[in-house]
Amino acid sequence: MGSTAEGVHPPPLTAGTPENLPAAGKAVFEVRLTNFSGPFDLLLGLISKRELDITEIALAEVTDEFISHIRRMQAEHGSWALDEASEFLVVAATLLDLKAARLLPRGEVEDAEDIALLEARDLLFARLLQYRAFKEISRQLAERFEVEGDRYPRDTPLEPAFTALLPDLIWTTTAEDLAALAAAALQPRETVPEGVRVDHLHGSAVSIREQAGLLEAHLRNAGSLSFGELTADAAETLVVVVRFLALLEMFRDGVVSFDQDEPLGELRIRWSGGDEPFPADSIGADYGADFGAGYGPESVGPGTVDLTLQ
Amino acid sequence: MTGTDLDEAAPTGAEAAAAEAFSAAEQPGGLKAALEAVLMVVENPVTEQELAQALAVGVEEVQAMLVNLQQEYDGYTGKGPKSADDPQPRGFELRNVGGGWRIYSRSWFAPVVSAFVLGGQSSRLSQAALETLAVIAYRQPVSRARVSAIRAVNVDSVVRTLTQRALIAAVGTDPETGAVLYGTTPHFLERLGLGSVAELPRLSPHLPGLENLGDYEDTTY
Amino acid sequence: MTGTDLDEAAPTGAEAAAAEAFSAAEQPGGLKAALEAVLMVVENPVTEQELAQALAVGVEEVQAMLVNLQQEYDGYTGKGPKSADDPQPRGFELRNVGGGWRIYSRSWFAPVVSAFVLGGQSSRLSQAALETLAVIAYRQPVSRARVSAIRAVNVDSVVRTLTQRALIAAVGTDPETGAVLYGTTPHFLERLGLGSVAELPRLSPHLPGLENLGDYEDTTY
Repeated sequence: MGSTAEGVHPPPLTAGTPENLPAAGKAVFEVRLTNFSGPFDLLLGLISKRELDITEIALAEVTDEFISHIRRMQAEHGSWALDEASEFLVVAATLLDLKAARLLPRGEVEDAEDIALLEARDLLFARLLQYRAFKEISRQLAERFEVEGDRYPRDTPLEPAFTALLPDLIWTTTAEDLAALAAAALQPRETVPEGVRVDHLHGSAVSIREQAGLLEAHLRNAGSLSFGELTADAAETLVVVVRFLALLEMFRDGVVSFDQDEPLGELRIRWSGGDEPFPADSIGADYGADFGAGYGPESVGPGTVDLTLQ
Repeated sequence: MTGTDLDEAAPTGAEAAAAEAFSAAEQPGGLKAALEAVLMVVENPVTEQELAQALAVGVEEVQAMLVNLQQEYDGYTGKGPKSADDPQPRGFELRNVGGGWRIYSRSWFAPVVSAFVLGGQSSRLSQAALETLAVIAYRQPVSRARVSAIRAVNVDSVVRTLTQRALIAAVGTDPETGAVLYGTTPHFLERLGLGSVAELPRLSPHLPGLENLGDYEDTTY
Repeated sequence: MTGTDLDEAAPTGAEAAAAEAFSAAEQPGGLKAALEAVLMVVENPVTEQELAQALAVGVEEVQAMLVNLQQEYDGYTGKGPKSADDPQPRGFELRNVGGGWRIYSRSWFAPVVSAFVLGGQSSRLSQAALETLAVIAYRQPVSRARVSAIRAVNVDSVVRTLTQRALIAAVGTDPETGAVLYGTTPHFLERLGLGSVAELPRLSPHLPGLENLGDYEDTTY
């Protein structure tokens, strides 16, 4: 996938599009899987193969197939680049949630997890539709390229008579200058970073476990602190948010208690967990270990935000 | 310098010389032919302003002549409806694409012409490259990360390919993140036969049900 | 592909298609326009034989059409002596230079054309041009695509400028890809005051200098 699909096997536009893949002949389909450039491409391919419209139902229906395909791809390609795999996994996880939600009896949307699932579904849906729009447009571009490619611009070398008229070059470059320029140009450029890319995030990732540990230490020291005091050293809003979430977790586990004398009054947090160290690791079971900042479309990047959180 | 009283005014360059002593309008064929002569040597689509400057006439005049030439090449005389007596279209056409005017061979002669053009048109773009190009075209200026997010795959190598082909170029940096922002080039428009980005096919018909996703669509297409 | 019985014979390329199923004579403008199309966009003059082959007609016919076009461009109809009703000469002319034909801008408009050409020229090389020149100097012989890959930008126009300035020249073609390979010229060495390319300062040893720049293979197109 990724650069392999783009570089070594440039899929011809017509043959490689999922819509044109033969529905029969599974072996052919599997071989061509390498032509899919990303999870959305694969998902659209699966949906169109089953002649379904893109709906919630369609997404739930193709879940198993999607997952078995990424398993197979993984087997065929050995280890993946992490950021590519993670995108597939994020999509797979959302699809699984979707499917699970459909299997369960319909009920009121009550808890945060339900809402999170709805949001994740909508987000996946929106992203998929957006991707499909660009895919369709790219097909139109390809056609235009094709048609316009039949026109050749006049691009003839300048007649010698005119070349001779060019003003004399002002030349101040030395051989050393040139060597320096060559050295700079030939310097290997930054290669594609290995692992998960987070450069599309506006802020840094903040670990809820780490923050819980910090809070624990502060509270054990001071006994009781206001939320303002607990977040006084927070360099960014995200840290404040994460510390707040960490406090909620710690409250649930009964290691802190809150005192608030009047509505909207100052919130004071007291350590009530005794001497046993708080098992901050347990938080990861519910939350991802890290929070990515930003919830705009930009943050929906390759595998950085746990969708169930949103 | 055809012997005038300007001898002591040393010409500062060829331009001055041309402007002072040469009148294109007085040559056989006149200004229109002069315009054609200039169009013969352009390497990229050339703007009406550049042409007007070279001919030392107004932009409106150049515009009128360009349209006139265009029709002439298309075999249309402008004298009433098209008739059998009209001249045949020429083997080339004058087009206003990619921000300027340039002469192209007629598309229907591509099978003959392609044999003579070195390397011909560059090879086809991969699906990945086309998709990336589409996202950049409609979302420009846009960072690689943003394109990656929309396509859900890493686009670094595709962006490199598109840059090398001069279809996109770095057009700035994001003031917040410092990320390089990409946009399409005039060459991109020329290759698609478009005058400007505004002429791209509309994206909205392809986005059913997404009209209200305000936080999702930060640009209106 | 104008509907023949060749549907199942998949064309292997534009040339094959042209030879098999394409008839230029049936297109608007006919053979003469096809001839114009080629002459208008060829980079180098083409011979009558090449033209005859591409159009699948005899050399005599091509010769006749060439003379006809030449006169047409010159504003001469061939119907008796020149009269005031004759069309005006065009701004371009068809010339037979050294056995080959190509369309050039008309000579009497040279002052306008050179004003236009010089208008866009600087007497200094741009930074982009210098960088490209440096890469070519140290990587020669090298293709444009390769230089593009190294510099991560399109270098077509810069290569053209450097060629016009006689600092680089085409020195051969890649046996595998057929791409034109560029190298520096004696004029370049003269400018730098060097006797040979070997006298260029060495790049620091840790650089992936001249030997193994495997990363920059320009294969992914």
